[in-house]
This record gives sequence, structure tokens and C-alpha cells, in this order.
Amino acid sequence: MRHTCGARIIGLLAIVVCASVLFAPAPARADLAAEPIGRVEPLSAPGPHSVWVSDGVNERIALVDLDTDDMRGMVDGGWGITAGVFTADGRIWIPETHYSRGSRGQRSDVVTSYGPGSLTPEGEVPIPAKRAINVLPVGNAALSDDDRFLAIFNMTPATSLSIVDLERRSFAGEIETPGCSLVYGAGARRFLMFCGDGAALWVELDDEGNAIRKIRSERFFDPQVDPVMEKGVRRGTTWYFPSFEGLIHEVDVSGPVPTFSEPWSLVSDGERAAEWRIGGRMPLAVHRSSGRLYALMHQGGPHSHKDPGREAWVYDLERRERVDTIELRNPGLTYLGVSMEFGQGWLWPFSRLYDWALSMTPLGVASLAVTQDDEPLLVTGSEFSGSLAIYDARSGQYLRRVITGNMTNLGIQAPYGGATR
Amino acid sequence: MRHTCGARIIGLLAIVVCASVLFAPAPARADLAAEPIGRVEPLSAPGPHSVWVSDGVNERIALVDLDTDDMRGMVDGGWGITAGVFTADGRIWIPETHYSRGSRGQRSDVVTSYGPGSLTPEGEVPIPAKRAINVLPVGNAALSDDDRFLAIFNMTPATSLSIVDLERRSFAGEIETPGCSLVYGAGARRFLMFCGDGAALWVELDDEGNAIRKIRSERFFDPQVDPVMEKGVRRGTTWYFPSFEGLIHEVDVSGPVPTFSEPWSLVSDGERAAEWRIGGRMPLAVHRSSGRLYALMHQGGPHSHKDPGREAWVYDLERRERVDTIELRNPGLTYLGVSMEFGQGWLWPFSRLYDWALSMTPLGVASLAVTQDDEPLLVTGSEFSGSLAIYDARSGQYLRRVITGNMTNLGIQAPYGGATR
Amino acid sequence: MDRWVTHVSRSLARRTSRRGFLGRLGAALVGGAAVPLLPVARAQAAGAREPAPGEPDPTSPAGDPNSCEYWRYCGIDGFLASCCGGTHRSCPPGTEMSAVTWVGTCHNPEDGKDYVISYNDCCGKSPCGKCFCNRNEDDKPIYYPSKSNDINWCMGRAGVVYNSTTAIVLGVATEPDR
Amino acid sequence: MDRWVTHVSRSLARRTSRRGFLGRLGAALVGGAAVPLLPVARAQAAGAREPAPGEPDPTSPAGDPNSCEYWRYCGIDGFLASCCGGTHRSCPPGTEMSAVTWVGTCHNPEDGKDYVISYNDCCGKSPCGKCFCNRNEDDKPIYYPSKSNDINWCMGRAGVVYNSTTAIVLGVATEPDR
Repeated sequence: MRHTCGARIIGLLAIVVCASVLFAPAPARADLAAEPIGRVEPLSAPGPHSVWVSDGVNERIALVDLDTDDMRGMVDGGWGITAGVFTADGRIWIPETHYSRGSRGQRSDVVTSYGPGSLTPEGEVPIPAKRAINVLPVGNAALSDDDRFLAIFNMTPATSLSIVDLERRSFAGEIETPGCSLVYGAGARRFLMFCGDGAALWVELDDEGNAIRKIRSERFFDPQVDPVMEKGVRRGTTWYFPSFEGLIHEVDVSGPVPTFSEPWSLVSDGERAAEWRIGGRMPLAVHRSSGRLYALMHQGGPHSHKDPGREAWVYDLERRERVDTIELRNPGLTYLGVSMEFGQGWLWPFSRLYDWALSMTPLGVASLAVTQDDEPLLVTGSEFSGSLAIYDARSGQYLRRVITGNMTNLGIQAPYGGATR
Repeated sequence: MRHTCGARIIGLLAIVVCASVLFAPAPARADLAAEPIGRVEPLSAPGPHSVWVSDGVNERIALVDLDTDDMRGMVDGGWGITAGVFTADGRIWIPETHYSRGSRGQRSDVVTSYGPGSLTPEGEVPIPAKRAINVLPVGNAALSDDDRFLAIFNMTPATSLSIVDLERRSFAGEIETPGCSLVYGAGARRFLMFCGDGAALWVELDDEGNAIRKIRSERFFDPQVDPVMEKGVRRGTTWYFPSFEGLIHEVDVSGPVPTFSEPWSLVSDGERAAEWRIGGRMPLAVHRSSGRLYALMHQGGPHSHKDPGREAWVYDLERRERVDTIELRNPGLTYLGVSMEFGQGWLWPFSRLYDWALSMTPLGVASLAVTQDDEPLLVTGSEFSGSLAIYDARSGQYLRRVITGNMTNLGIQAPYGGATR
Repeated sequence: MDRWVTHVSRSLARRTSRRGFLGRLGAALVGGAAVPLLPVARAQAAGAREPAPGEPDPTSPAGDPNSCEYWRYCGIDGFLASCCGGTHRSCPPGTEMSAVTWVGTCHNPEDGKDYVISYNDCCGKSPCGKCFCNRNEDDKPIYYPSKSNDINWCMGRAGVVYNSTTAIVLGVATEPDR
Repeated sequence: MDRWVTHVSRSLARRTSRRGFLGRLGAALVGGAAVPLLPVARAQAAGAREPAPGEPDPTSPAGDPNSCEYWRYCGIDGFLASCCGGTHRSCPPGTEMSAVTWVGTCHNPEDGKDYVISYNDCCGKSPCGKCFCNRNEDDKPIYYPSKSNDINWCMGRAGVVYNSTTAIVLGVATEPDR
């Protein structure tokens, strides 16, 4: 007696066939055999459309396959927003902060590692219990380009870097960085930081992880006039950082010192007059092989630099001009991880209520990311939903919503299928 | 320039008055003085309409004043559903389970105490790391009636009790209770447990917290036929436990051994035929001074003993008969603690959408509680909302919704304003 | 209009209480007694996973291990391991399957037989958050542990942190106990 | 009809981004940059608390410390301590006020003066979950800490666990820097 039977009825003939199945004597079958207890799936290699999505409420990252809509697994982090650091050997490194009694007691900061093909912790490196906790999903930890050292930004509020030797799996030391914050990879053994006056700090390590050079650049912007957001993306040896007013500051990290070219604008004068701005939590993404830059845009006033976006504007990085505009859909609502498919499956006209309800709410797109393969997906997430909306990154066509199992989707990392920097 | 001005406009005269305020020169005022940094409010004594509400997602309990809709403070627990144990000296004791790395690492079980007038932990008593973790907000820990000993139910899956001496603030020992589970206060130094065959276990302690008597009663129900729910309430020396089929089993704990009277039914034959059942997570509440019992009822099939309720049926415990019926409202929806006042404040007819949307969703009332004062409130909570709906417990009149700041409201404890047992 | 609403509401209530899956409810709902409040609909990943050898057609409710209505889940209470990186009979990567659990008896519509099903929890990572299912057939209170789905069966070596739940065939039920 | 929807939607968006309070977003939104997605409305406990001495009428937005629009909150980002058991200038019971923080400059409509406001976080308990407010006036990126509300200012002795935020008058702004 197959339940599918009814679903397959199309005409009278089908009914007859179906009925004959229903009333035919069941074929003799062997009993289902007893199944083993204790089996755990291995982690097969993530495909190019796999992304790690950060849930700030649940303090974890979930691995989601956007092609099949499957959650492939998850990794718990500690207090704050969990974000992974991905080395070329297939390992994942997670900087974590824990308290012995949940929200109180003894603080422990560690870097936990997960080996390839596994989501069981393989080890941890203790680090000084002072790593910075803030709401950025990027800029708090960075890898040297040779995958040897991990730098973790500390703030007590005195600022410094903790250096972890990933080869020896040990804490290598601390580097004072007074007045300079956050950390970005910038060469085989180099890191870039932002200083409060609009300069960059350039930190170079030796084989032991000690600072052999700390160079403070000239000021390349004025934070009093138009602050540069910390929310940058990297393509090859260039970092792209947007300013509040929509200028892109390019920082070239290929040479012995960082170089800064003249900023260029995401918005035309007319668009600026119409108050189009970049904003959100992860407002910028880059597809490295094609040189396409995706910016999350909204219309809003001077203090709206964290407001969610309504459109993704697509730029050609070589020509520094906009080549496409993608109107964003609401990623959808979830409650405690459940899609609130409000009215879907109801009788018409109630069935339209969900899309209508979504149309009544602000979009809430806080973050975007793009996969790095040759058929890239644009992924958009919200701080107030466990649902993602995905698009064909080349055509801009909306594809579907995918549920991550998260409560919020604050950060989206797409480390597979192409160049990681 | 008072913003309230507009809100107070009623007629032409009001406008004139208002305008004069708007355009009158501001009186000369002294600057606001610099204010002190570091002030923390003390906890003033909770009033009779204060309840502690358990949030399973956030692993905490929040103290909410239902009269003013104020959250007064909160206490973090450990893994699982947090529930407080309240002693007459104004202390709160929280059994907790923590892991050194959040969801992994070293397990520590402790009982944390909070002194009167404070929500800062004053100390903790370590206990064996084997307390039971289940979804019940009751029955996992119980106080001896003299407030001296706290018994905590362990399951590994072998069952036992950990006894904590609250006077000496130390672990007093463990009592094996094979085949018997959960724990309920049942006298100065006595506890009641349920055994798998439908018997009760009676555990009596000496001054050191050792078991001096363990008596297993006759079977007072057959769990194969009509299981008694663990979700009981106590009034004086009587515990009231409902069965799946709606029979109330009274257990008198005043004598040297527990006694059981003939069960009585919450539902008439006609109501039973209409499939009215008791169900939910906390489906029973008692107002001790008036002897009113509140039962959460729904219509459903044989396996619906955990389904949420649609009505609260009110019984007179002396007469063992129903005296009132309260139709329950949806406690409301919240998302991440926010009331989804979907459409409230919108223009008509959109403004009606919220109540309409609520009417389209199952009620979701999983828990009810009643305050113990002489003007009691009936409080109802949902597993999928941070909102409570409250009623006048005597008239049944719906009063309003109150937001707890929780993500879910799984357990509701009302320990103030009247007898605690 | 009122009658419409009532009708839709009732059918919704029926549907959600039977096949509703509800996302992460954290520790609270581990093995818990939750019935979805919200209108939720179709299975999230129906057909996305290859059927295991010997399993029925995944496009039917009897055969889709990502659906609450899958026949083995008659007594389940938790997140489906099959939606979380595991399968209906194996745990997600990095978790550990609990050795102890409760058993239910479910009817397999494919062969018309009743099977004893073991609902082993996957432990050591926080709740998965996808495909919450709650069906309480055979469920009894906590003092009857071998039949209770309100217990967090993550205990002992696997640790108490609950992630998701499997449904494993132990064998044909020798006598129907439903 | 379309125009109606657009109009309502726009005014809603304006309203929520200005005065929306959003409940618990956990660690994630600590001092974070959140703009409510959902249609949320009136302040939860307006008028429930006695006005502090010298404070304006709590029934006005300028004077209600439980409203995101209260004048001191022009640069706030977090849960209002006043909704969580504290007041707009003191922390809830059992928490600890952070010693370090960032400062903003807000205009007091009562006396027409600009004041320097210190947004001290309350620490040591998990996020409060009531009255989330996010107004980013004066806010700068994290590398400019004295003006950044994206930093979790719970650090040092108070521990990193964030509960809620206060808004304390430090003094009259000597020069307008907005």
C-alpha cells in the first residue's frame, strides 16, 4: 500500500492501476534486518556551493549545501559570533571564548581545530583570554598567506595581536599594536591593521611568529570626514574597503609596504543625491576569478551605514563601474529555525499571504556572499531569520530560499570552489 | 518643545495651548549634572504578581512583574531548562550543568545560590555530574518541607537522588532509587518518587541527609493502561497528578506512608466522547487558598497528551467539580524576544491582521500557572513565543499580553504572595 | 468568512501537529513535548538525499526520511538526524550516538509489518535546528524510561548536549503493543 | 492597492528603523548593528516605571527611558537597561557596569543643550532580550573605539558576557561634534 498512489492519480486509467496495486496481495517480503547502533557519518568534501553560516544566537556555524538545501553539519563556537578560518589543508580553526559557568566564572580562550573530513575537534591551542569580542564576522582573526600563522585581534581595551603557530599548534606570542585594531591577511607572513587616525599598520612576522617589522603607513583616509568600514574583501593582493559614503579604498599588499590608490565611488552623483548608500553587516562580496564586486545598497540618511540592503549592485573591478543591479527579495522569516511559510499551502487567497507579509516588512538583508566557482551563487542572509535567499550571481536571477537551521544568519563564508584570496 | 504636545491635541483650544508651549521661550535651566558610573540596582522584594519564567533556548529564568509588565532581572542557568528552587528565607537555588567548552569538554554540575535582594551568585555547591536533563520544568529537584535539604534527580540511566544540605552548603550524599524517578517534596524530611510499575517511592532523611527509610508503596495506577503524568501540583499535604485520560490521582503525604484516594475525572463521559483531554508541558496549576485547580484542555486523540491547550477548565477541589471554563487566547508571537505585533499601528484594515493571524495559528498554550495571592492571575505561556497571556484567575477575564524577554516560556513559577505548598 | 477561517485553522492545526517540523528549540525541547505553534509547511529537503539501500521511494511520506511522517518516526521527538548531516539511522558528522534510548513500535506501510524502533540521540553538538518532529505514539512519562521521549537520552560518555535523533530498526515487533 | 502597500511599507520601515526595539539577539548583536526586520510597535512598558528625579515626563518620547527615541539613546546599540531591571543610568540586579565604553553626543529637547553621553554596558549575565534599540548617530568603525558601538564593551573585570546598556550624562558638550 503505497501512499504515493493517490498522488499519482491523473485520470481514470491511473485510478484503475492504482486500485489494482491497492488490492493486490502484498508480495512476500523479507523482514527489514536489524540495523547497527552507533553509526556516525563522515564529512564528505564540501562542494563549491557549500557555505558556512554564522548564528550569533546559537553561537555556531552551520555548513549548508546550497545545491541540495542540505545542512551538512555544524561546529559550535564559544561566546560571540563564531567564524571559521580555513587553511588549504582542509582544516578549520575556530577562535573561541568560554566561561566555566556559562556566562560567568573562569574565562578560557582557545583556538579549536577540525581536521579534513571530520567535524570532531582534533585539538585546541590555548591563547591569552583577551581576544576582542565584537559584532563583525570578519577582521577579528586572519591567516598569514602561507597558512603558517593565525593572528587574533585582542582588545582589553588595549589592542594587540595573539599569534598562533598552526604548524606547531602553539601560542607563539603577543604583538602590541597600540592605537591599531582588527587584522587582515596581507602576504606570506604579513598582516594589515587599521589605526584610529586613518593609517594602516603593517605587521611582518619571522619564522617564530615574532614581529620583525611594524610599519605605520601615512593616513589614507580621514575617519572624521568619511570613515572606511572594516568590512573589506580581498582579491589576490588587493583589499577593497568601502567608506560610509560609498567610496572604495583599494589597498595593495603585494609590495614591501601597503599602497593606496585613489578611491573610486560606488554611487554616481545622482544616486548619492537619492541617498543610495552601502550598508549592513557584510555589505561587500567579491567573485575573484571574474572580478565582480557585489555591494549591498539601500536608501537612507547619514547614520544608516548599518541599515539592511534592498539591492545588490554589481561592479566590474577592472572597469570600476556598475554592470548590473539585483533587486533583493526578503530571505524569508523563520521562528526558532522554522520557516514561517505563513499561509503557504493554505487555500487561495490566503496562500498569497506569506509573500504579501514579506513585502510589508523591511528586507532585512544584512549580509551577502558569493561562491568562488565558475557558476557562482549570490547568498544573502538576515540577522533576524534562519533563512537565506540565493541568486545566480551572474544573471542575478532569484533561485530560492534555503533554511540553515540557524536562528540568525549573521556571517556567510564561502571558502570552497575557487581562490580563497 | 514637548513631543507629547501633538498627542494631547483634542480641539481647537488645545491646539492654541499647545502652540503657545511650542513657541514660548524655553525657561533658563541648569545643565544636567554629570551622573555616576557603575551603579547597579538592588533587587527589591518581588510582589505577589511576580513570576519566574523559564527560557529553554536562553537557558535562564526571567523575573517578570505582571502588574507593571516589567522584567525585574534574570538568572542564567546551565544546560537544559533552568528552574529555581525557592526557600522561605528568600534565597533562590539553581541546579546547573556546565561544560568547560560550551557543548563539550569537562562537565560540572553545581547548585548555585542567590541571596535575598540580590541576583549575584553568593556561592555554589558541587554535586555529582549526573543530574537528569529532561524537558520537564518540574520534578527534577525538590525541597524538603523544612527547607533543609534539596534533592536532585539523577539518571545515568541508573536512577538516584543527590542530596544537598542547604544549611551546610554541601553535598550530603547520594541515595540509590532503582526503578524510581523524579522527585517531589512530601514532608519535613521526605520525598516522593514515581516507580516504573505505578508505585510510589517514599524516601525519608535523617539530619545528615542520609536515607533512613525507603518505602515502596503498592501500585496506585497501571502505566500500561492510563499513565499518570509527572506534571503534578501540590496543595498542603496533597499532590494532584493528572492521568493521560484525565483522572486526578490525589496523593496524601501527611501520614507515615503516602495514601491514595480513588481518582476522580476532569472530564464527563460526554466530554470524553468529544475527545477533550488534558495536555501540555505544565497542564495543571492550583490556587492553594481557594482550592481552585486549573487544567489545560484541548480536543485530540490518544497520543495528544502533550498537545497545547485551548481552554483552561477550573475545578473546585473540595467538590471535585468544574466551576468555570476560560477560553484561552494566543499568548502572541515574538521573534527573538520581540513581539510580532503584526499590523498593529498600521492603517485600517491592515491593523486587524495581527489578531487575525493569531486566530489562524494553533494556540500553542503549553503551560499555565496561577499566582498565590488573594487577587490571583492566571498566566499562560507558549513554547514558541516570549509572550505570556494573563487573565484574572477568579473571573477568567483576559487582561493582556506580557513580554518576558525570553525566546520561549516553557516553565512558569509563581512562588510569591501566598503559601508555597 | 468565519467558517472559512475556522476550517482553515482546523486543518492547519491538524497538519502542523502531525507533520510540523520545528526548528531549533534549544536545550528546552530536547526529546521534548513540542507541538508547533506556527503555520509551517512542506518538508525542507524532500528528495534531496539519495534513498538508503532497501528504503522505499523518498518522494512518498512513507519513504521520505526528511519528513516527520516517515513511518519510523511514529514516536520521535526531536530534530531529524537526516536533516542535520546524518541519515535516519546514522548521526551527523562530529556527533556521537547515545548508547541508551527508548523504543517505539511503528507500522511499515511497505510490508505491512510492525517494527521495534530505537530512537537513538546524536550528542556532543548543540541542537541542529532543522526538521523538528514530535509524534508521541507509545510515549509514556519519564518514570517509564524505556518508553519516554521526554528524556534527553544524551547521557554518559556522549555527554548531555543534544543535537538530533535517529530511528533505527531493531527488528519485527513480536506482538503488537500499540 | 499596490500604492497602499508601498506607502505602509515605507512608513513601517522608517518607524522600525528609528524606534524599533528588537528582543534578544544573543551574543551576536551585542553592541551590534541591527535594524529590525519585523514590524514591531509600541514601547513595551511605557510609563510603567517612575521617572527618575529631574527627568522629563515619561509619557513623551523625549522623556520615556524605555523608548528607543528617548533623547539620550541617539547612539545606542543594545538592550535598554531600563527594560531589564535597571534604569537608563544604572544596571539590572546582579550585573556589573563596564568601566570602559564609547561616548556619543545627544541633544536634550528639554533644555535645548547637547550632552556627552556614555553608553556603559551591563555585563556578567546573558543578553536581556527586551527593548533592543539601534541608533547609530556618531558611530564609527571599531578602529575608532571611543566612537564605536560595534564593540562589546563588556571586557576586563566585568567579563565579556553582555546583558544591556545604559546612557549616562557626562556633561554638556563643549562643542557640537555632530
